[in-house]
Amino acid sequence: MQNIAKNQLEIPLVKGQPFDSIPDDLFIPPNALELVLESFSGPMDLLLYLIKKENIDILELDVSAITDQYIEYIELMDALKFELAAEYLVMAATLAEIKSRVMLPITEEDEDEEDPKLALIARLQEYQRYKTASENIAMLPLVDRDFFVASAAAPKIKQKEPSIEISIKDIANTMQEILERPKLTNSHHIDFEELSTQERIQILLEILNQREIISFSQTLRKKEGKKGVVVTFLASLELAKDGYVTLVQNKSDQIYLRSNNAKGAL
Amino acid sequence: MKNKIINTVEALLLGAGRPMKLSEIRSILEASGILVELSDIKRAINDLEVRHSGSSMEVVEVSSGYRLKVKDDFSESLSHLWSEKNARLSKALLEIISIIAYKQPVTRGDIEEIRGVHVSTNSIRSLLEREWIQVSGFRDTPGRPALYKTTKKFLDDLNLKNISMLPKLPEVIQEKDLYSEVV
Amino acid sequence: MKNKIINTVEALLLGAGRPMKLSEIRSILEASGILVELSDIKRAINDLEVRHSGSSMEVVEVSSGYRLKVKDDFSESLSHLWSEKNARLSKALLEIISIIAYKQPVTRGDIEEIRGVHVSTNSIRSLLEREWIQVSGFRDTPGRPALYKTTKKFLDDLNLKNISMLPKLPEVIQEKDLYSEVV
Repeated sequence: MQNIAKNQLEIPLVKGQPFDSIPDDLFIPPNALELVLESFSGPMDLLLYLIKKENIDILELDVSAITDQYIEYIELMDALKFELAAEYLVMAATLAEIKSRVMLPITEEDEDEEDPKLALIARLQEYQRYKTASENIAMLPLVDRDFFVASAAAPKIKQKEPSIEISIKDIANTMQEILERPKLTNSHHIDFEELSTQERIQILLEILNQREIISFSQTLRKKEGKKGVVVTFLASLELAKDGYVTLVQNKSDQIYLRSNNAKGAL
Repeated sequence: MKNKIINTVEALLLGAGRPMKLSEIRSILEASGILVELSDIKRAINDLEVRHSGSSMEVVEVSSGYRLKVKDDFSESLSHLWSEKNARLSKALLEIISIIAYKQPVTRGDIEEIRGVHVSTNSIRSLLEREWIQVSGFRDTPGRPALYKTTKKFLDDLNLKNISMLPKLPEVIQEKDLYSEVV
Repeated sequence: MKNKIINTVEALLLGAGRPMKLSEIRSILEASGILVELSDIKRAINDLEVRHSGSSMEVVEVSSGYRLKVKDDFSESLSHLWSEKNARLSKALLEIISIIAYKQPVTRGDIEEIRGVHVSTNSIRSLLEREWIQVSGFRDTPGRPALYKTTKKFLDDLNLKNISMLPKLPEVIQEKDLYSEVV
């Protein structure tokens, strides 16, 4: 099994390559791509965009197709070093879970549970309402952009000159405070120099060669922090996509990686 | 006398540079020794409208009262003056303020649930800074999260008189997707 | 056409919140597609004086240009407007004036970048109005944004002889200075 995996990895996989080419289904001109990716306000927005692009109704959501496209996009965002909020990965996990369910036979136990696909559709619909509303609000005239307030200088007021309390200390302390403020607007760019998805795929395969199933969190290395989570997650999705593993999520929210090849190979 | 009232109201609106309520104008006039009814002030405002029909300004009523604004015909010239990416609102910020506007009062968690993404402290700070939102209380759940609602200033800045003048929140769409184009 | 020039000049003076030079007015008119001579603008200003002879405002010429101001007759009424206002500076205004004091000359965009939040036109107007800041020039970038610096009056109000007497900011913080970071 290891050999198969290694051979597979040595073949220049499209997914394994850094994204120097645009996936076929992207109709956006390359120079506009960054702009488009940057314009998503979150995973829901990205998902709605993909659905719209397919020209399908939310209610007819084809999770399998959308999941693949969604993952391509987040890999692309990742490759272009966009700030990739953790929520994008959570959504990928949700999609992967729904996709896996579609393929499984429905048991009685499952029927009692809330259908995650319907839940996702409901969330998308709800989000779309506010998204549309926000676009409508954006069209309203806005002060200092579309209209301006009229004012005139006040005459000198002799006896009642408003005394304003201000001191050098105020100015100095305020400036210091501003400079010490964490720069919240700065996005955290995830740097993948030390952590490659390719490498992580291999590590995961090695782990799964030892054991059939492992929880996602057990595959993480603490010192790698958030970056590690992202890389490992992308690697897991990669493996799931190529059919090496199945991603399983039970009620505890924990994601498990289960090897597909273990039994066959042994 | 009548002209004095009109001019004083005009002077107050020009000097304040913000909307003023009829009652506020009346109490200032009173303090200056001019005793009038609210209806007199309303009439003075109507007279101001007539006075400025040919000028570059107009009186408008918004959420916090009456104010003088430059007529829209001159917005283009003024935008050259206040150049720089004026008051540009990000998509995220617009979504956040919309959720607050239509669902108020809401916590940050409520907004995150709808948008499916973290709401940054900076977004909230930015809206508080614009005085578009304010804390209206705290929800009685663990952590006692702050509840946000929109302010009169939010409506003023969109030149609206009240919240019901915002475009209607769309219903859940069952038919063909109306999701509008990205970018 | 003539009325359009008068109204556009009036609109600019109403929206600027600061004195404007004839040449600046001309370049903004030009950007809006109105080609005029300086003398036409001077004539428009004279016409504005006539227009407002019976109103509450007047055009005055100060060292840095022309501005619209409320006539002195209304100073008493306006004083009631201020006395109602808090004599303390808002936190936002204090932050903006501090940044201008330390980083001058700066554009509004610079201030927004340092603060991480929107800086309202009103805040800038209010500092201009108070004569704590003035326009010192225009940055040679698209839109030619105005550069602001503090005034002599600001120093007087702070009891400072010159701006270099502001306390030094600690070195470490200077290094973290957001200016050095190119986003």
